[in-house]
Amino acid sequence: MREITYLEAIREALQQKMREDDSVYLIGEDIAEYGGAFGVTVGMLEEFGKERIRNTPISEEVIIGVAAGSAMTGMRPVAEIMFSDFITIAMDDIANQAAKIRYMFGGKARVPIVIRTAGGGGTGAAGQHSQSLEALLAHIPGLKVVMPSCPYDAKGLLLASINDDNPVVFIEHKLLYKNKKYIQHVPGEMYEIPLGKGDIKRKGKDLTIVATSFMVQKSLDAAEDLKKEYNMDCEVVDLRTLRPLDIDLILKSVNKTGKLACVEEAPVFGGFMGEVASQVTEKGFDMLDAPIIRIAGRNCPVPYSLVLENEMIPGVERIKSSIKKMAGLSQGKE
Amino acid sequence: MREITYLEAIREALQQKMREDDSVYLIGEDIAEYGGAFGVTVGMLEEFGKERIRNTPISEEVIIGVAAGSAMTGMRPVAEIMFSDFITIAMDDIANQAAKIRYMFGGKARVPIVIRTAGGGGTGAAGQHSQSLEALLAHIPGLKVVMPSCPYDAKGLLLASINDDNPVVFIEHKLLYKNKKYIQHVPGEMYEIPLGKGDIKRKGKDLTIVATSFMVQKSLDAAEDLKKEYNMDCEVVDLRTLRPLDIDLILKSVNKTGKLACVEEAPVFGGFMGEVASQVTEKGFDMLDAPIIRIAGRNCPVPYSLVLENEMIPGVERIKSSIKKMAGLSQGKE
Amino acid sequence: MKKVKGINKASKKEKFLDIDGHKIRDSFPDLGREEKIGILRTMYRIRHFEFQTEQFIIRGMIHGTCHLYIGEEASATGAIAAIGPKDYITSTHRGHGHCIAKGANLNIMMAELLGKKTGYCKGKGGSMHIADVGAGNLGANGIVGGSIGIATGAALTCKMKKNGRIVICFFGDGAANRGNFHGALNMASIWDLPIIYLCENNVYGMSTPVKEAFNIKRISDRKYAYGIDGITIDGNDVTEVYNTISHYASLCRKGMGPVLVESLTYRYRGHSKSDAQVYRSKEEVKKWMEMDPIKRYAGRLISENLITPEDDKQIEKEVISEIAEADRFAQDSPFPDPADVEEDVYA
Amino acid sequence: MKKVKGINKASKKEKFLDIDGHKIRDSFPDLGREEKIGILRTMYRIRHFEFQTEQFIIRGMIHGTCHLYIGEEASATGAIAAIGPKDYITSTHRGHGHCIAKGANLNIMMAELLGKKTGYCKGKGGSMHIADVGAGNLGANGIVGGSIGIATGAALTCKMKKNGRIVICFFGDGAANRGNFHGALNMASIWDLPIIYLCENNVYGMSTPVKEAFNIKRISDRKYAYGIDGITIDGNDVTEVYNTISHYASLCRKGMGPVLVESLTYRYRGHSKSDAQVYRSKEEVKKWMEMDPIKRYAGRLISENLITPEDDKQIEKEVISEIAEADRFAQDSPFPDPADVEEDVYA
Ligand SMILES: Cc1ncc(C[n+]2csc(CCOP(=O)(O)OP(=O)(O)O)c2C)c(N)n1
Ligand SMILES: Cc1ncc(C[n+]2csc(CCOP(=O)(O)OP(=O)(O)O)c2C)c(N)n1
Ligand SMILES: [Mg+2]
Ligand SMILES: [Mg+2]
Repeated sequence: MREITYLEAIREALQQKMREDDSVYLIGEDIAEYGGAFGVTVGMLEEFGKERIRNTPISEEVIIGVAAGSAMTGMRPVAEIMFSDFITIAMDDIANQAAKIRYMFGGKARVPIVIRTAGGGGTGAAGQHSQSLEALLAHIPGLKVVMPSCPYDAKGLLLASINDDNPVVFIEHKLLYKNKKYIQHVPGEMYEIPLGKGDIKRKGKDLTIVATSFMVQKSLDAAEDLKKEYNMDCEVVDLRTLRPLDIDLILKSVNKTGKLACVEEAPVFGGFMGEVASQVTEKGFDMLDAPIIRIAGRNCPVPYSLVLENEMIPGVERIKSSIKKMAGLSQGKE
Repeated sequence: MREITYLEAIREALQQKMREDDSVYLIGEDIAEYGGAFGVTVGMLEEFGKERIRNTPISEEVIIGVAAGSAMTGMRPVAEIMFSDFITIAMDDIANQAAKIRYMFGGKARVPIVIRTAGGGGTGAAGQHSQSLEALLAHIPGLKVVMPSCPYDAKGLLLASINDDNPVVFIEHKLLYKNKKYIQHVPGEMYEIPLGKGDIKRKGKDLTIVATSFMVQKSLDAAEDLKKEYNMDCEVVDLRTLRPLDIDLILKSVNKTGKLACVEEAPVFGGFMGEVASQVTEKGFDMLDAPIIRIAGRNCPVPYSLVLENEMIPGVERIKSSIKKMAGLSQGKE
Repeated sequence: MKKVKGINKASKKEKFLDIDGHKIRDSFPDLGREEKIGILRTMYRIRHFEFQTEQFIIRGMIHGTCHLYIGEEASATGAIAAIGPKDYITSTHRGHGHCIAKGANLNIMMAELLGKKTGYCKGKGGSMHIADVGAGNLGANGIVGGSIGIATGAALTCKMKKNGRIVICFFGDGAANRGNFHGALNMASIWDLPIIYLCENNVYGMSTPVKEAFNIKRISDRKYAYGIDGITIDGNDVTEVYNTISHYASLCRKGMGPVLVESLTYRYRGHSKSDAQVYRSKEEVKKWMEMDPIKRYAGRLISENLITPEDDKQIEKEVISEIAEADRFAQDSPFPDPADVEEDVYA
Repeated sequence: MKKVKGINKASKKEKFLDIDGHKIRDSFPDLGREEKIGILRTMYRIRHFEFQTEQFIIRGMIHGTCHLYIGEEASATGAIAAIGPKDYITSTHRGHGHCIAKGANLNIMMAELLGKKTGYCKGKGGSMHIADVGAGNLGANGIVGGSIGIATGAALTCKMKKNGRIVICFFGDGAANRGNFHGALNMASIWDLPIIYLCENNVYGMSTPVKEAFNIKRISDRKYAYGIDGITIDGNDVTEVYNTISHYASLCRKGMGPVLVESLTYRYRGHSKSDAQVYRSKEEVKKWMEMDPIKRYAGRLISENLITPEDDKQIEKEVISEIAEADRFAQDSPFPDPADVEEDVYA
C-alpha cells in the first residue's frame, strides 16, 4: 500500500478533481512555475496549462474577489493564499462578499470557492508568517472552515470542499506538508470526507482531547506518552472542520470521559476553542468532572527565535504537563 | 447637571483632547464638512481645520497604515472607520502591522492609535453595515478593544484610549449615539476610565449578566423586568473593555450569584463570549450552579427586513426568556 | 491593451464620432424606433422608481438607508442597452438604476425595499443588496468597490468558458481609490479579460469632492497605470454612453481586454437617506439639472420626429402606473417569517 | 504634483544630467572623498553581511527564512546616502541592505538573525522585522507592501510637525500591485506629503516576472494615476541613484509632494532560503552580474583617482573583518529567556 505525504495528498486531490471537472481551476501567487511557496502545485502547470493554473500578481483581495465572481458565474475556483496571515488582506472579499452573498441575495446565488492557505508556526517565520487565524474565519456565518491533520483527511476533505457549494477556507499546516513521520496510506481514487464530521483519532476512556490540525498529531504523541507513563487513556478527537462543528461527537466523548482538554495553536485568548468549551459547558455541563482546560498558544504574536517560538506554540511536553495537572497526576507547571 | 448623549460625550472627549495635545488628529472618510456618517465630528473642522481633521478618500487600509506610521513617529491619531464592517478592509494594517509592530521590534516602537468605528445593527442597513466584529479584533495580541455602553463611559474610555500607548479599537454603537433614553450626566472636565476594568452597572445577587455595548442597556431593561415580574435580582456586568478582560470582576460576581448569562450582539458561534464563558469555566467551575448560557445573535448575517433583524439580534424579550428558562422560571422558548 | 481589428469596417453610411479624442462608431442610428423609445422608457422607470422610493423614505417605510440614482439615469441605461441579456453587470450601493436597466421586475424590487418575502432577496438584502443573478445582475454591494473583484471574476468566467459574454462593472468615483480597483484592473489587463470598468463620476463620494480625493483631472487617465484603453464621456448623454459602450463591448468580445470608461454625471439628491448637503451649493445642483439626461434625450427623439411631445407624456404616464402597481404589490406582500432567519446562509 | 521652485540655481560649475528625460542636477561631485569612499564601504558591508547570512543559511543556523539583497546594493546605498540621518525610511522583507545603509550596527543585526537577545528585536522579529527606529528605519516588513501605509504616515508626521524631514519608502515591483500602494500614493499626492516611493524593480516578484504581472513597460508610469512625478533609473549605478534621490529629496523638502522612483536592479540569489529558480536562466543572471554595482562604482572611483585598486581591496578587507566581528558577537550572544515570550506585546 502506497503511503504519501500530506502535500502529495493535497496535490493528488487537486489533480484528480481538475481532470474530472473543467470548471475547477487554481488561482494564486507563484503557483505556476514555482509550484507554490510550499511546492503543493509543482508539476500542475505542465499538466493543466496557464489558463487553469492562474498565477497572479500580489493582490490577495483580488484573488478572492475574482474567485467569488467566477464562482457565481459557473466556475469552481480553488484560490491559494500563500500564508494564512495574508487572509487579513482579503478579509473583506472573504467575510463581506463570498460568505454573505448567498444570504444577502435571499439564497439566489452560490459561491463555490475553496480558499487553500498555509497556517501555523514552527518555521521561524515570525509574527506575520506563522499565525493560526481560524477563529477569525469560523466566526463568519456563510463560511466553512476545514483544518486537516493528516494525508488521508487532507485528500478527502479537500475533495469535499471543492464539491461543496459554499465558500470553504481550507487551512493546511506547514509542518505537515512534507513530514515523513506522518505519511499514510491514501486511496488512489477520489473520495470525500463529509464537512461537519469530526473524527476520533485515538480511542480512550479517561480524558477527551479535542484538537485541530498539527495539534492533533502532537496530542496523539502526548496521549501515547501518558498511556505509557501513567496508564492514562486519552481519547483524541480531531475536529477536522471547525465550522460546521461536530459538537455531538465531542459530547459523546466527554460523556464517556468526563474531562475535556482543548488544544489549539492560536493564542488562547479569543481562540476557537472558546467556542468548543462554551458549547460543551452549555450542553454537557453535567458530564464534566473537572473544569475544561485549553492548551493553546501564548498571548503574543509568534516570535522568531526558536527558544521563544517553542514556548509560544504548545508542544507535546506542554500538552502532557497540562493534562497531568488537570488529571491530578502532578503539580506540573502549565 | 447637564446630561448629554453618547455622541456628544465622544465628541467632547475628542475636542478636549485635541485642544490639549497638538499631536492628536483625526483621520477618516467624510469626517470634515459632513461631520462623519453619524455626525460625531460635526463642527470640528471649523475649530481644528483641515490639517487636523483629515478627510480621506475611500481607502480604509491606508487610513490605518497612515495612522500607524504617524503614531510611530510621534503623532497620536484617532482614525475613524465609518462602519465596523469595513475593518475587514484594513485588517492587515490593524492585525499584522499596528498590533504586532511593537512586539516584532522587540518593544522598540510605540503605536498609539485609536481606531474609532461604529458597530452593531438595528438600523436596517443589512449584512455589510451592521456587524459586530469585535471577536476578530479581541483575538489579536497587541490590540486593546473597547466597547462603551453609555455616555459617561464613552468619554472616559475614549480619553483613556487616546492616552494609551497601544493600538486601541474603540467600537461605538450606532443605536446609542443619539438615543435620548440613554443621556447621562457627564463631567465637563477630562477624566479617564482605565482600560481593562469592567463595571457593575446593576447590583444583584441571583444571576450575573455579562454584556457589552448596547447589550448592556438591553440587559439592564431585562433585569428591571425580571425584578418586577419575578423578584429575580440580576447583576449586570459591563465589560467595557474586551481586551484586556476584567475576569476578576466577573468571577467575583459569579461567585456571589452562581449563574452566568453572557449577552452579545454578534452571532453566537465563535463570538467573544466564548472566551468569557471559557475563562469562567476554567477559573470558576466550582462557583457555577448551572451551565453558563450565551444569548447572542443568530448564526447568520444581519438581515435587512425589520422582522428578521429583530429576530437575529437579541432583544430584551429574548434576554428575559432565556434567563427565565435558565433560572427555571419558565419553559420559555430560548 | 491587446490590439484587435477594429469593429466591422465602416460601410458608406456609417458615421464615426470623436468622443474624448477617440474614434467611436455612431451605432445609435442602428437602433429601431422601439429600441430608442425603450431607452427613454427605462430612464423614466428608473426616475419614477426612485421618486417612489423617496416617498417611502419620507413616510418612514424604508427600514434601512437608500441611495437614489436620480439624475444619473443615462449612465446605466445607455450602457446596459449596449450589451446583451446574457452579459453580466455588477452594481453598487446606488444600484436601483443598474438593476432596472438590466431588466429587473419592478414589483419584486420594490418588495425588497419594503423588506418583504416576495422581494429579490426575500427581504434579507434590501436596497444595497438587490441582485438579479438570473438576468445577469450580480448584485448591488454595500461595500464601496466591493463588486470590482466579483465583476473581474465574472469576466474570467466569460474568458475561460469562451461564452462570448462580457461584463460591465459599475462603480463610483469614490470606489476608484479603493485598493481592489487597482489590483483588479491590473489583473484584468494582464489577462485581457472582457470587462468594461464603468466609473460613474458624479462629482462626489458621499461628501468628498472628486477634486479633493484625486490629484488628476480625469479618472480615466488611470488607464496609463494598467496599459489599457480609457475614455471620459458625458454620462448624461444617453446616446454618447450607448455609442461608447457599444464600441468597447464589441472590442471586448474580440479580445481587446478591459477598458476604463469614466461617465460624468451628477446625483440630484443627497448621498443617502440623511444628508444635509453642506458640501455643495444649490446653484451647482441647479446647473446640473439643466442638463437633465431624460429631458435631453426626449428632446432628441422629438426633434428627430421619432415621438411627439404627447408620446413622451404618454410613456411617462405608463411608467407611473407601473410604479403604482409595484407599490401596491410591495405593500400587499407579506413580511418574511422570523423563523426563517437562519435559512439561506449555506447552499 | 505641486509646482515648487527648482533646486538651487545652477552655479557655473554645476552640471545637469538627463536621466530618463528628466533634468537632474549632478550632485555627486559635491561629495567629499571620504563620503564617496563611504558609499563604496556601505555597499561592501551589505554584500559581505549577506555572504555571511548565506553561510548561516547553508549551515542551518537561521531558524526562519531570509531574502538576500546581493546585487541590489546600489539602490539602498545611493538612495540613503542622499538623505539625512533624521529622515525616515521603511524597508521590506529584503531589508538588510536598507538597514545597513541607514547606519545600523552590524553586530546587533546579526544577533537578530541568529535569534539572540542582543538583536535589534531581542530575537522576536528576525530578518523580516529588523527595525532601527532610533536611526529612522521604521522596519523591515514580512507583508509585501506592508510598509507603504506606514511610510506614508511617517511623511504625514513630517508635514504636520513641519520638521523638515522626508521619507523614503522602499518596496519591490511585486508590491506595486498591492491595493495599499494605490491608496497610499493617491493620499500622499492629494496631501503633498514629502515622500519618495522607491520601487526596487528587480525583474521578479518571487517567481513572477514583472512582464507577466504588469501590462506596462515602466512601473514609474503609474505616476499618471496620481498626478505625481515619476522616473525610472539604473538602480545598479549608485551615482545615478544618489543624484536622483538628492534631487527629489530637495524638491520634497520644498513641498513638491511625493514622487515615484523606479530603480532597475536584480537579485543574484534565489528569492529566499529555498528557491530552485526554475523561472529564470543562468544566462540572465550572468548578464546582470556583469553590471555589478560594486565593481562599477569601485571602477569609477579608481578611474577618478580617488582610490587605488589596493585601497579598494583594503576597504573590502576591513569590511570582512567587521563582519567577522559581528559573526562572533552574534554567536556569543545569549538566546532570549522563554519566560519573556509575552513581554513587549503592550507598551
Ligand atoms: C469600503 C467602504 N467605505 C465607506 C463606505 C461608506 N460609503 C458609502 S457610499 C460612499 C461614497 C461612495 O462614493 P462613490 O463611489 O463615488 O459612489 P456614489 O455614492 O457617489 O454613487 C461611502 C464613503 C462604504 N460603504 N464602503
Ligand atoms: C501580502 C503578501 N503576499 C505574498 C507574500 C509572499 N511573498 C514574499 S516576498 C514575495 C515577492 C515580492 O516581490 P517584490 O515586491 O518584487 O520584492 P522582491 O522579493 O523581488 O525584493 C512574495 C509573493 C507576502 N510576504 N506578502
Ligand atoms: Mg460619487
Ligand atoms: Mg521584485
